[in-house]
Amino acid sequence: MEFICLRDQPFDPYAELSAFTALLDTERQNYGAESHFIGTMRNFNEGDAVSTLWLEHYPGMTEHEIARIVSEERKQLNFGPALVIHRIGKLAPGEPIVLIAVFSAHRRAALDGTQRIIERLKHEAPFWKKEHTPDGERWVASNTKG
Amino acid sequence: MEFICLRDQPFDPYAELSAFTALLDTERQNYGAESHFIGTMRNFNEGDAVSTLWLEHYPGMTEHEIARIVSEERKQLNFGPALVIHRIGKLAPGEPIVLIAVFSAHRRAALDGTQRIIERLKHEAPFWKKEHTPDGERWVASNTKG
Amino acid sequence: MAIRIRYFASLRETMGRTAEDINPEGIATVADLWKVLDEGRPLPDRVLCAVNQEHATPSTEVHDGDEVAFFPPVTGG
Amino acid sequence: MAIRIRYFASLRETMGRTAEDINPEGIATVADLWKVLDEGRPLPDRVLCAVNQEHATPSTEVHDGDEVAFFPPVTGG
Repeated sequence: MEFICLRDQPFDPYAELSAFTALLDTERQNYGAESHFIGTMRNFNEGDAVSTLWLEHYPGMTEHEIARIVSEERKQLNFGPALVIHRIGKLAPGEPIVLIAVFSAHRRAALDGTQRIIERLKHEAPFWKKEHTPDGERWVASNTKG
Repeated sequence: MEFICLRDQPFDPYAELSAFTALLDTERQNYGAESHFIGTMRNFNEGDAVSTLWLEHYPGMTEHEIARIVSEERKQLNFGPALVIHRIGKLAPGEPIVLIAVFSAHRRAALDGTQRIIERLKHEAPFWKKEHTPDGERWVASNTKG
Repeated sequence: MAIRIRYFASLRETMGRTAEDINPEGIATVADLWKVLDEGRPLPDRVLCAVNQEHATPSTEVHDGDEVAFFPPVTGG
Repeated sequence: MAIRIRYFASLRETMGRTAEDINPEGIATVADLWKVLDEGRPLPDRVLCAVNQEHATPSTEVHDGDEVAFFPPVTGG
């Protein structure tokens, strides 16, 4: 099972995880390991205060790219259910940007799956961030290596 | 900040994460990345159905070992707040055994921190599992590599 | 042939438009197409592209009815 | 000297006891101590040990008042 979605409103990552595992129901007992990553909007970047973040995306291609990444990594690592939620639109500091969750029988696939999905999402999924700082607006030029 | 605790009753990992981040309050905005691992009791192991798990530990040393692992990894990887909750006593399938959460400014420290804490906890913290299967009780001989 | 062009993020602002429909003649690849759009200038290294919503390269072929998008490096997650 | 001994998990069951207080003479290390406890047999490789609640090795010295624990490989997490 797999659930990928874009949200234009703030979301509670812990409530989403709780709802997702409720959906898995007794199937969850097959998965002894579960790994998550949450990326949250910070109130600073490259030394400047950031008050608002605007997340632009490519409707259609973005969802398709995330689904492709998850499906390729699942084939490689052999994990079970996966969840990816990503914000779009206008964000305030402290709001979650992305939530990734991967379930598997043993820990290696869940941990590696989460790590590889966030890494590939950051370099392959068509999202673009624009920051509002005291000096005005600016597009984020590129993602860090880690 | 750091919170390490052993529980002799079932716990809801998502509620624990939610409570922990509430404690972090506005400090959370310093941490753009957050990584979790949850280990859950499966209903099978090495081909056999497992109905109950008994987790024995070494009171005092166990907490001390987990705190040492977290503090050594924090020095190495330079992450922020961390949370470790581990069950002891009698568990049923589907119940969480361990929850690890690591917060950091950038993703690398949070992801690596989570991975290294669960790996070291499995090989250094004094816990022992006894499984109840249809053939009777057995001690788990050793942890898998991953 | 008929091509749907889309621009995103800083490139959308630089180009001053979100999308356009054009009917270029004598072009085979994404690189050819960009020259038509940008007054003969070559496709800059820092501009990425997609054809029909899949990542592409300057040498990817374009065909009648394709949707071709241009954008800067992605910064999600 | 006075030593507090603790056993855990399968080793606790094998030894048939959880803890004991002993007053051995002429011993210097954990390995020496085990021989006293197990009728002269050497400490098996698969038995791990801790001195004063920190991981130790067979050659770790023991002193008056120490707590020494023996246990099988750990299986938490």
